[in-house]
Amino acid sequence: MAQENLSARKAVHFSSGHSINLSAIRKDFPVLSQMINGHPLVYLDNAASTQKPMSVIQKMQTFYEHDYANVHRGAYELSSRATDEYEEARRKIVDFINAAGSKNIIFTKNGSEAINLVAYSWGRHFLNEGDEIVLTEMEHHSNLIPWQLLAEEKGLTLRPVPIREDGTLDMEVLKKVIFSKTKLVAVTHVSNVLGTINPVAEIARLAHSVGAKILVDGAQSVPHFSVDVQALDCDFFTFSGHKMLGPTGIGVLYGKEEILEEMPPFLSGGDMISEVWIDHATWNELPYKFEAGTPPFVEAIGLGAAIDYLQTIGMDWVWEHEQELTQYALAQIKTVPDLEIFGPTENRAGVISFKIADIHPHDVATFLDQEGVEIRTGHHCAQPLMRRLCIPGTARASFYLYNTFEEVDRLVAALNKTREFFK
Amino acid sequence: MAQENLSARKAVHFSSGHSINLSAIRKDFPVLSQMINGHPLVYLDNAASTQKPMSVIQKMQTFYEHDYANVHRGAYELSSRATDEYEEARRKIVDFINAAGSKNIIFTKNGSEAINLVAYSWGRHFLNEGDEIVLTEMEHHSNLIPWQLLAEEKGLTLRPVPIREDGTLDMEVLKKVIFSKTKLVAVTHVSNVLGTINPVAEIARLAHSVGAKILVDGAQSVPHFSVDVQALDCDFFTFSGHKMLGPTGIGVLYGKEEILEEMPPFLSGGDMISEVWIDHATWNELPYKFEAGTPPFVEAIGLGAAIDYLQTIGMDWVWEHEQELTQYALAQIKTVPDLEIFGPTENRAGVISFKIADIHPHDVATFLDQEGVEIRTGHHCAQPLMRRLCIPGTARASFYLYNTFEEVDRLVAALNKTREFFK
Amino acid sequence: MALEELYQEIILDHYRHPRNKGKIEDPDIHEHATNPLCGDEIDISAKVENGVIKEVKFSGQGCSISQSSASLLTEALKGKTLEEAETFIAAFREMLAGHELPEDTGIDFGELEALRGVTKFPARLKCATLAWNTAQEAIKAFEKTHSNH
Amino acid sequence: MALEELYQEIILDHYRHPRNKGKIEDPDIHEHATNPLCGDEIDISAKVENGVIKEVKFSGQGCSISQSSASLLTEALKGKTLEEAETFIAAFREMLAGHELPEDTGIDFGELEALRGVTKFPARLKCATLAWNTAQEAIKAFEKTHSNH
Ligand SMILES: Cc1ncc(COP(=O)(O)O)c(C=O)c1O
Ligand SMILES: Cc1ncc(COP(=O)(O)O)c(C=O)c1O
Repeated sequence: MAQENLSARKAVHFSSGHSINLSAIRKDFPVLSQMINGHPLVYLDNAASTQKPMSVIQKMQTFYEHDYANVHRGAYELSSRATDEYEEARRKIVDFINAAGSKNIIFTKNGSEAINLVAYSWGRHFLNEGDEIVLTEMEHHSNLIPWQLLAEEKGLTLRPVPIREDGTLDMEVLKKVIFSKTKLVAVTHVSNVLGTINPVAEIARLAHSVGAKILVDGAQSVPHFSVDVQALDCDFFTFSGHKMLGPTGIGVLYGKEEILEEMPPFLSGGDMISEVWIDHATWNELPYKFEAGTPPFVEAIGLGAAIDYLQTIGMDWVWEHEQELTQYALAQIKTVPDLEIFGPTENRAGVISFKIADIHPHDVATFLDQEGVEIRTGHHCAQPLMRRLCIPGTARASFYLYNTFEEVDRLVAALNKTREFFK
Repeated sequence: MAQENLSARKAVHFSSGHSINLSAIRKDFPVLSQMINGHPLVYLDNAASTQKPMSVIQKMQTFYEHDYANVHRGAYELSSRATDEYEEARRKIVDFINAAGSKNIIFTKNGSEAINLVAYSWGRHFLNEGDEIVLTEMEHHSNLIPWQLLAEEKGLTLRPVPIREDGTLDMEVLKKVIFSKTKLVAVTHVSNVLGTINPVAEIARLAHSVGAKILVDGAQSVPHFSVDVQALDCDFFTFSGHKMLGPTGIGVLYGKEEILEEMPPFLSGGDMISEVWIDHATWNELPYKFEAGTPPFVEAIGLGAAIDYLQTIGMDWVWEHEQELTQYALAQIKTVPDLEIFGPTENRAGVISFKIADIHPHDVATFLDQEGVEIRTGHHCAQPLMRRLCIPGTARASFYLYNTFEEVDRLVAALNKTREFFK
Repeated sequence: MALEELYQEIILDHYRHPRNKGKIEDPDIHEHATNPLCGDEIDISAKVENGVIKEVKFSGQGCSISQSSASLLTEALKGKTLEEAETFIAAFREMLAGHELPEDTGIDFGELEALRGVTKFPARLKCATLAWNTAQEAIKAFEKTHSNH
Repeated sequence: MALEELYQEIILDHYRHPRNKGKIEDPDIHEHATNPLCGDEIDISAKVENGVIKEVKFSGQGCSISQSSASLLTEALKGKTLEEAETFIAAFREMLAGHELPEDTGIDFGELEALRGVTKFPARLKCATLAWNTAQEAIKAFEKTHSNH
């Protein structure tokens, strides 16, 4: 299918700078070379979680085999090694998102905890009855429920901004609902359902113009294109390690230093203290104030290796490659009879949600699975968005740097087969 | 040194049931076979974190290489495998501590988060001004600061129970301070400084007799001897994976079902919901209600492999071996001039805190490190206990199943050398 | 191909033409449930007379497996006593769990045999059992209120 | 043996016989700091006249490295202008970080050279720098208040 077309694309590809070889990349990911139900695996659930390159798996293994000890509290060799590697990982994050320094980077267990930390610590401390939080109809539950709970506790008002027909955010409404009572704008950088890329730099300006803070949920952006948190001028920025080639068990909260300084602790216990008496305590400096107990430091080190990998490939290449795949996929998928794609056609990330006729997404997934094509179905933790679209869920294919044009073809062929069966 | 003595012990050892071979065990732990500063590593910081056997490291590696996908939300092959393995790991925990079922087991990122979960969810919901929390002078900061913060927020009173001269809990005082206003008793099962084993079953009875709940911090017990949470009748029980051969990034909260049922969510977001509208939501069933976002599921699977390993060795053997090491170590360490040991001499775990003359613990650690002997120094996240003992910190050696009598000898020799240098 | 085992004609037929779809007005038994992970919804309502299920309906939305399973359920439970219904539900769940039933139960699954294919698709088990779990909850709740009287 | 490089005679001497130990009453400069991870504590106080450090004392508790480093600090800073002191502290921290100083700084570390051994013991770096960080904070705070006048 479209073979010339394909080679043309690949030429463009290789002319775009370095000579990156997709099949070499795929060899770095052991999981990809397996058969599922008799077919080579086509992994298209990258928005839920990505696969891990050998270098990440091996980094953690080597660390456990040679350098393992608890961090921060030891005056001996192994513990120094562990502490150094943990802090080195933090510096890699600093560079990757262009934070000002290590004080801005707090390690959490996942993207959700990072948002909860802000809701509990900053939200409970600085928000009061009548204050308003602006968010969007396309938020992942992780950037919605923490604010619902906070709103209930504090008597705040949530202002959801609707999406337009084309799946983009309604900026006219957004401009209207942000006003003097707005204290926070919580918005996803990229929708995990529609692929929509929100103009967060502009939204940050709008938020700051009324003195509000902005939290950007970067779970679906940081893995795919280069992000500069200072250029975006966001106050908080959160993401997950497991969606960017890193291990599970690790997430990141970036925050501006002056804001983090003023926030009370969230989780408390070992390591986040300075001095402790039986009835009170004082806090450690940033970022440790927010890291209670033994942190997921091997996971942080694994995430550091993931960032090394991404930087070797180059985030520009990653983004370009995904863009080409996405444009190709959008064009090809559309040829399946009775298939409807949700979300914008341009200026969008490699997350494609769709439905075919009245075949339930769950049935689609089972069919595709039989062909070795692994996609996600359901509400994608975005039930309010499903209500808005008047559907119970979607089928969703999402790409990452190791996906190929041939895999898109396999997806399309499987979709056609599904359509045939249920006709 | 004491060579006959040693072989005598080993005979006892091997006659005690199965023929477990310590050097075979040591081969399972790659990290142990390295040189530190020119000497074979003697790892004696097990109370801070333990090393990992090959089977745990490899389980996670294999999973990443063959079966990785996000859990719970997928209708395809890889995701089913991941979900099955994650839930299988939960069942291993159920068996290991004899919980009633999977609903009682909530995965967190470490032991500290497990305690914080109870403080935030149960504590903020069920405690009111004037209520009292009984805890002890020997608590780890992780079982102290969360209650301090809660007390401050809610106007509660904390009642610290002192220790006696011999390092055991003053049960007379404990009995007096538990009364009708007591709503929670938060107590460590085993002290991470003194090795003291607290009579938690008895404390649970005392707590329940006035209608209070009991939270047992099992970070230092579950790794070392077999624990039955139902026999202890504790309402909450917490521990860390990394202190029991498991990876970092995983901890466990056990709770009684009827209590967990009534508790509101703590962290919120994806996966912990049932139905979500833009302004409110309903919650998923136990245990998922408390697991927001992508859980550290590979870490949970790794912890499952750690439990398999421990069960193959047998917790009775682990405990017996550590007891023998500890008795031997207590006797030998005492021979070092001007050395003082803190904590009880009997009925105690393999955590030995000490000081030598007026040599600062930090200097002791540096000396030992030069000899390849890795111990921990400082306040061990127990500053109130340090104040009680009128010391800035201690040097602490702590054992696990792979430690040997020869290693104790190496420790003692290094201590003698240190003493000489600073004389 | 294994897919045909899952999507047997009976299942597709019940999916396309659900039996007993709707809600009973003023029901004796009623329960609503969702599968939070895939968004399936099921509502079961029934009329009970002298301990016998006289009428049973379902409504909801979801995949072919969850909806056909609910449709088949309504046909299977109608006319059974509450006790028979509970035994039947338990047996059906055993079948889906891949367990052999003891010979002497004498239970005939009839068209429901078509759902046996689900055992090969563990990811779809929850779809097939949602209606049955819901019905069981509903019956339990009914019995609880009635034993309290 | 590397240990002798760390625990040089000068260091052990300052540990056993600390110089300028105590607190200055009514100090111009004062700062208290702890290393939360090992429990070391340092209190630095000083008298300043016309921009010159006339007297400086320390108190606290901790290991031989942190206490001797503080003792050596008091001797090094006494008599320096605030500006000289800050340059000196920065240079000292550079030395401990293992960096070569440019030739032309003309800084003579004197007895403080004994602390150079710490560069081989990264785990002890924080012990050696605690007093110096504290002194720097103290001077900064002093300058801030005085530039505001
Ligand atoms: C008694 C005790 N409680 C709690 C903790 C905290 O566990 P974690 O570091 O896994 O949060 C520890 C370990 O540091 C401990 O020893
Ligand atoms: C947009 C968005 N936000 C937040 C999350 C939550 O991240 P995690 O599952 O790591 O908590 C996800 C992923 O599920 C996501 O796609």
